[in-house]
Amino acid sequence: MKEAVRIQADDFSQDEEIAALKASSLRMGGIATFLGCARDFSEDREVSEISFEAYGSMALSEMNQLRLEAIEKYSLLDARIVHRICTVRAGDNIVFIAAGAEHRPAALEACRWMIDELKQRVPIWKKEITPQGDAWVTQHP
Amino acid sequence: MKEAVRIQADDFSQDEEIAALKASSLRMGGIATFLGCARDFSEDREVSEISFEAYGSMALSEMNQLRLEAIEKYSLLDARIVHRICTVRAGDNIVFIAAGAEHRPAALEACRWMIDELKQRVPIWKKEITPQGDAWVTQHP
Amino acid sequence: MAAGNIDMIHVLFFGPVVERVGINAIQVEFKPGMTLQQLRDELAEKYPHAFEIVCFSAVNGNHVRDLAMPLIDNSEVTFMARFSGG
Amino acid sequence: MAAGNIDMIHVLFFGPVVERVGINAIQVEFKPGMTLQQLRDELAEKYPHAFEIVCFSAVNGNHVRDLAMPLIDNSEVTFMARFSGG
Repeated sequence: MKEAVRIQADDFSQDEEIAALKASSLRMGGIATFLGCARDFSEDREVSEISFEAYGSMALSEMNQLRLEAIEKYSLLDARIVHRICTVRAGDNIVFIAAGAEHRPAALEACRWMIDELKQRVPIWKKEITPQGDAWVTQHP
Repeated sequence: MKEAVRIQADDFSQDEEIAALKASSLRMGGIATFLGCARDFSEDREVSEISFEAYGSMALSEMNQLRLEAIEKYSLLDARIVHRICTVRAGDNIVFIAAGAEHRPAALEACRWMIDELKQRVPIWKKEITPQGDAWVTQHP
Repeated sequence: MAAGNIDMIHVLFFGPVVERVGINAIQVEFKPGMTLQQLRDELAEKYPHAFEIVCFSAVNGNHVRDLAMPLIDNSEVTFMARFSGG
Repeated sequence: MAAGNIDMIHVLFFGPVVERVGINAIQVEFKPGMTLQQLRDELAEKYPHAFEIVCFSAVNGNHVRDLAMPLIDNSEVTFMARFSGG
């Protein structure tokens, strides 16, 4: 089974991730997930692709830490975090977060907390690739 | 493509549902999902299976209404609701909710709102099947 | 009311209510001016154990919270226990 | 300090900061008692345009908020722009 926290170039399967999450406990009544995708910005700006770079070792250790904190804080049965580091186009998957708990409020709250925290503390940067050139995103949207 | 709102006996695939949700717009930056599963209660009570019954026509119309209200209320790009009506065992999927929006807060809030509302207004009942007999669940857990 | 036909209200029960009523559908004679409250009272008297757990009513598949609502003939009425889906 | 060896601080840059510094890693001579703030000031003077967007610092892969932290030789130090992952 794949690791619960991963940084990878390849796409991932929600079905596989959920199956892996569920495998950890039969007491899981609620699973909340968040999937971040590349939006098509072409109406506002001509962004054709988005490219990600990470401080890999730190990003992975922050994501692992984040998962453990979420499990502790929300009494989760399990959690998973996958972030792609590669170049993506509109509609492509970027990040996947899943939280499994006995009951739904903990799963839903933990999922939200993890994606919010990931954005705050995991060293990953996004570059927008346009016909006019590339530009790093230096402010949160 | 499958309907966005369904009541069915068969299991569903998250990958398929997410692909269908994404197909509606390339401007979808965040997708939040909730998956409700049958918990193994065997430590507390000997529940071996859970069986669902619905007032089918009303349940489907309430679920469709709920989806439209969520899309309106949270400016979603799309949403999906699938509920199984059948007999399930520990770990089996019961309900799936997905909300897709341009940004994550709307997707996360809408997902939570839909599962909370579904439990309040969609006429579906759960029966616990134990070695000692069957019992309808008449109170929310 | 058509000659020879008695207009009816079609009452459906589901899940925990069926178990207490013993049957999942009954027909009740429609009386002009009849309200949902009157129908409910009539049935609650007949099936008191079932109506202990009735929380919600629907007419033709729509939630109805105001029991003063007048019924029309051939309506499909449901008295339901608290939901436990999801 | 071993004879003939100069102890170093290994400074890494990523993403938008690399673009402004022009290189993704530099070595800075370690001076005993040196703090993260002193290192930052030294580099900010050299790369003012890059340090305009620096928001976070990490030492050996851990976030450090207190810049008064003394550094030890051979540390891996990173000055990072606001994150935009997720």
